[in-house]
Amino acid sequence: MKKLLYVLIPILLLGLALGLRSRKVDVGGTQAEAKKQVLHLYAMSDYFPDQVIKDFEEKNNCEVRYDNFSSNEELLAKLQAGAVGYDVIVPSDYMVRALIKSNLLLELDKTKLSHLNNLSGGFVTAPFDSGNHYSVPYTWGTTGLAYNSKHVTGTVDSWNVLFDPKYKGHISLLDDEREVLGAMLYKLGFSINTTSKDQLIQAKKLLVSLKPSVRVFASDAKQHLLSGDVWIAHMYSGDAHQVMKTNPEVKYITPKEGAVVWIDTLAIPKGAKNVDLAHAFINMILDTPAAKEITEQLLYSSPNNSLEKKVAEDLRPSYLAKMQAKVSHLEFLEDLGAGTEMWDQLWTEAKSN
Amino acid sequence: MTRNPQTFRVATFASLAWLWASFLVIAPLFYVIAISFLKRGTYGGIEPVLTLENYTRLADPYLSGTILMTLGRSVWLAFLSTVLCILVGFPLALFLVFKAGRARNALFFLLIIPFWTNFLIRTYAWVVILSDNGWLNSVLESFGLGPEFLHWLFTPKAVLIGMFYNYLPYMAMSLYVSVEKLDVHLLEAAADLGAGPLKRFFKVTLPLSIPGLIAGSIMVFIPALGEFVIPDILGGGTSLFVGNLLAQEFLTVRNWPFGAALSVILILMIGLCLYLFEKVTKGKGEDLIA
Amino acid sequence: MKLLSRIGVAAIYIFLFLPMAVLVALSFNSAPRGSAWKGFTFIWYSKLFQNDAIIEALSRSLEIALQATALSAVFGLCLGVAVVRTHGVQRQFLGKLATLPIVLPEIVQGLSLLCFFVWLSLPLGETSVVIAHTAFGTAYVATLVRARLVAMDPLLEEAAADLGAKQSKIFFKITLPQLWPAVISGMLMVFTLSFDDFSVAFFTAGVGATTLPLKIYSMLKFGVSPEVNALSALILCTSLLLVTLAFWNQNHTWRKTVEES
Amino acid sequence: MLEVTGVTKYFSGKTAVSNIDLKVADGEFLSILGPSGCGKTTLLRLIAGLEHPNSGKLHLNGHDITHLSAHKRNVHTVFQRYALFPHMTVFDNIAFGLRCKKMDEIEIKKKVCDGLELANLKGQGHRAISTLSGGEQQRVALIRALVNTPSLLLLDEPLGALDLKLRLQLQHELVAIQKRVKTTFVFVTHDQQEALNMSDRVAVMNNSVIEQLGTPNEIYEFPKTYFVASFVGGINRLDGKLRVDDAGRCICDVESLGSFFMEAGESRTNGVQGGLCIRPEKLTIFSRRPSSDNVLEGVIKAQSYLGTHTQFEICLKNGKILNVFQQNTQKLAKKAYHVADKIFLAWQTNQSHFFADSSLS
Repeated sequence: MKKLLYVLIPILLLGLALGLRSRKVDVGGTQAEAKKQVLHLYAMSDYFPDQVIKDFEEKNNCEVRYDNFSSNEELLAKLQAGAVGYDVIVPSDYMVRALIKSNLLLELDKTKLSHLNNLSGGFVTAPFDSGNHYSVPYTWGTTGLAYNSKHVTGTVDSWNVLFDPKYKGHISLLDDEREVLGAMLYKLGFSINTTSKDQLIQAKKLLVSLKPSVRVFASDAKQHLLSGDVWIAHMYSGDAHQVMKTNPEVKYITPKEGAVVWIDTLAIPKGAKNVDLAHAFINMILDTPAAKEITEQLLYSSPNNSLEKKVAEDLRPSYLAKMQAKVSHLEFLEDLGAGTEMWDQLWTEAKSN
Repeated sequence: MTRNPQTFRVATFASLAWLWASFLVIAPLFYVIAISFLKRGTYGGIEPVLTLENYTRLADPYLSGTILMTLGRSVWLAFLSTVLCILVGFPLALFLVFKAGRARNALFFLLIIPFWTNFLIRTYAWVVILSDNGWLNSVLESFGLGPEFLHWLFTPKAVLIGMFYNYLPYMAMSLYVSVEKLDVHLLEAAADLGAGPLKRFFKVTLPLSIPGLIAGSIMVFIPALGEFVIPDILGGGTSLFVGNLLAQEFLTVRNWPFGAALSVILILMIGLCLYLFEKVTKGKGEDLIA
Repeated sequence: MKLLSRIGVAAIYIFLFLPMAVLVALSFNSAPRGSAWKGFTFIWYSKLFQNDAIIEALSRSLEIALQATALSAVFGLCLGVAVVRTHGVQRQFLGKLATLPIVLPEIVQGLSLLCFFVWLSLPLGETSVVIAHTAFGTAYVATLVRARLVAMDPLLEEAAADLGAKQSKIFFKITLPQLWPAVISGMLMVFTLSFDDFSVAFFTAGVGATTLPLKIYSMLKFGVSPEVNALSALILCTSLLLVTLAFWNQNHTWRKTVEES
Repeated sequence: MLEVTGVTKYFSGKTAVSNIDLKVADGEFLSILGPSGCGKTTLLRLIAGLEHPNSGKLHLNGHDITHLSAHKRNVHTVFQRYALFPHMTVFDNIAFGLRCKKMDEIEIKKKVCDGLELANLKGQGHRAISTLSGGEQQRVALIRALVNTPSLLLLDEPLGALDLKLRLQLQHELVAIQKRVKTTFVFVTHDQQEALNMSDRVAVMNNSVIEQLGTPNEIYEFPKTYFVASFVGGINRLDGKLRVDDAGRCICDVESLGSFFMEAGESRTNGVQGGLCIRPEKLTIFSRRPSSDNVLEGVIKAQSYLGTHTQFEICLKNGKILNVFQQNTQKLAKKAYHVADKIFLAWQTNQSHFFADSSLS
């Protein structure tokens, strides 16, 4: 019996391996016709609706492999570390700048992007990559506060609510140095793109003083907001909208002192194996049907002009201008260049305190 | 070569062994030590400039507070987890060996089963249990323990529970193996000579289980020192441990040289622990190994 | 006293199995989020089989685990033999090195290998994960092979040599069959470790190398879908089945030997 | 004084010790002799308190100790494989029991040193257990138990693991020590030589009961059962039937060999089936038929010359083989008898025993 086991196990494993091999698709797509091409996609988790990916796979007879990162910095780290072979990546605005400076992005071939003109004007001229040489806006949104109105009463319109002792232990902050220190800078009345050491140290101190109230640093606090562990969450607008759909008691605001507005983009990193397919993917997303599906599923605002009349008002590209008129300081994060190191250091200190 | 085929054959094995050792063990570790003396680039990466900055940063009075606190917190957590595992694992091992009778094998197998489910999923299950509206609180509330919320999830308590849960089987198994080897006659002899149950435990069972205790402690303490997933999932990132700090330095902040310096310190701490553990076993083990 | 100790032990086992019970229960809970019971359903199981991302990650994990297992078997066998059969300083060094990957925390291994791969400009991807898993897998196989080889009767090899067998023949006909069980159990161990590994893969994974643990981790971070519960319930059942089978098998043969004697 | 009354112990349905009665006097050296599995070790463990009887009572010096646990009895044991604590030195091992009694450390030192001297191990208290030879370990185990001045010392085959020469030497030492300390010894063994050599009295156990209790001479010369006769020393057995003649003498009729007189045994019923038993050294070989009551005719099948005596195998008419030992009292350069010689065997009536079959099992 035992002997049998020793023989059976290797055979089983071998069989399993062979079975998987037959499933496996060749990466380069050069060998046989039967082997499908593969598009390697690198983005935050759940950032592309299944249907959109399935449609793309069918249309182009290819396979999409979707790997996840949990912050822009992780994306940068992995690309720098030599994760070569991704075809499409989804960095945020300030990271696009950093990636361009680090010479990690491939210039887009606009002749292959026939739907590029769908982009709303404001997004074409965005300062981090004016003229869309390297990146194409995918979604946009703000970073604000989502709160459960069952537990959080009174007017919530400011970062001050985080410092209310009533909500101690029920606050979540994003696990992102730019966003969290940015929020502290807003509260202090400084710019979120400051490189002033003095201002940053004040922001860090404020964060350290807030930490006892903070329950969790999470890139995605949806589940915690829904489970009731968290009442006030520092959150991206799209995530907040998703939560609101499940639990109408949750509300989302952009604090009056100011909030971050961001654009997530599609880009092709250097070393991409399937540049053509990557362009096709980006082009499809720029097309109206896919854009509509994405916007309706993810509830993130779209930069796509063709959706102007087709989706809810706050998801339209034109809503950005309206927001900017309403909230005094709606700022984009900018690449800080050499200032990054100080931010990094203070963030490390604040978190390990 | 034909003169001594034995050495020739061993040389073939040894060369493959060295290939593995040099490329996958020695070189990476030395490389980490090397970059801990270099400077970071603006966008991460490494600049080939020799510096002690990464180590002096640890002694920097302004920063050292937080970094050393993190190190201390990690050691304390690993220590607590180890002690907790011993306190529960030892009686369990004793029960399995001396009291379980026929159920002994079955119970031992049950200890291993948790290892067969994914580690992350096991840890995630605790998120469900420890959440504010989770199972634990509903049980506590049904016992009338306070209507006010007890926080478990994302607190150090949760991290400790997760660590204890995850590492208990290692400790229990290691102690089981050691206790099982214990000659029952020695316990009988001690009883015969007038030693009561407590005295028997402390004078005979405990000293003779020290090898298992040490092995178990190594299996718990060292991984617990470097653990970063459990604090990440159950701790919510509000109190950082060395593991989280390392992950952050390497994958978010991208200050590899500083991260490397931290890991060198971690390795040194582990080396120290192993040395101490070895010393303890040597002292006790001299007359154990004939 | 006896009752008290039994209750204590029962409590420990409940503690150990509670999370698993929770997962299985949740996998049948129709509520998509949270722990409140909203009714019985099988839907997560059918959704699991339609979830390409999870299935893809599962097959990636199996693939990586198999490759790492095969490589570890070869290197581990060599390392185990080398540690026992070499002499002097070499033996001491190899012996220490062979235990290093077992004692070092996974995170240190992960990041040191990451740095090293970057230095070699080895692209991060499936290969890098396989290599990283081979790094620790080899050590585990070697430990078992080493123990087995030390316990082996040296007279066997001498007897074979005495009967005129060549060195290569001795190894393949005498030594290797003796070591085979150790290699197999080592391989099983490496397979399990690799399949379950998160920390090392977290650092060394790259393009197209999202293993199941990595996938589960990002799901944990971005909201767990109950399909993961279904998956873990399935993994649990499979392992329970395997362990029970092994247990029954062992008990059975044990009883047989007792009866025969 | 130890008194065991009606003690019974069974393990999961199997009886290990059945209704044992035993009295051990102060200062006595009592051996419990029996084959493995006869229950002798269980009896010892019951006395030590390592097991507790299912029924029956144990009294030590008049106190009921039946339910007292091991560490509360003033009874100590020398274990089969000594069970010396490997993590302690010789000194610490010996001092263990005294320390359990919380004795003054100075006194402990004195007692341990005395003990070491008694065991010829003077000044070796610092040694580690693993460095001791088998004989030394045995002596340390003995002293470890003795320093506690037990009312009763139990020894569980303490010499079993040693080689023959050492065993003989230690047998003497053990007896010498016992005579000096005057402690009651209960000694368990399966070796009859050991038991006969050392003991004041021997209890022969078989199948969880004591078959006979007596001095070594009594056990050997007057065995009460066939088991005792055959277990202690060699025995020849001829199957036959008991007959009591008119004069009241007991006669055993052995088919095809004849009738033989014997001592009046316990059973005096006519027609009882049984065995006539004679020890090999009690038979005398004659080349011509002697004028004796009990004579057997046979042929030498094999002989081995062993210096002190010669061992013969004699084949009887019915094919039965008897063992015979003849003391080599005369100084002969060559063998007195040869294989295939026809000889006669004779013995004195009181040297034979008759055991009825009913008492065999």
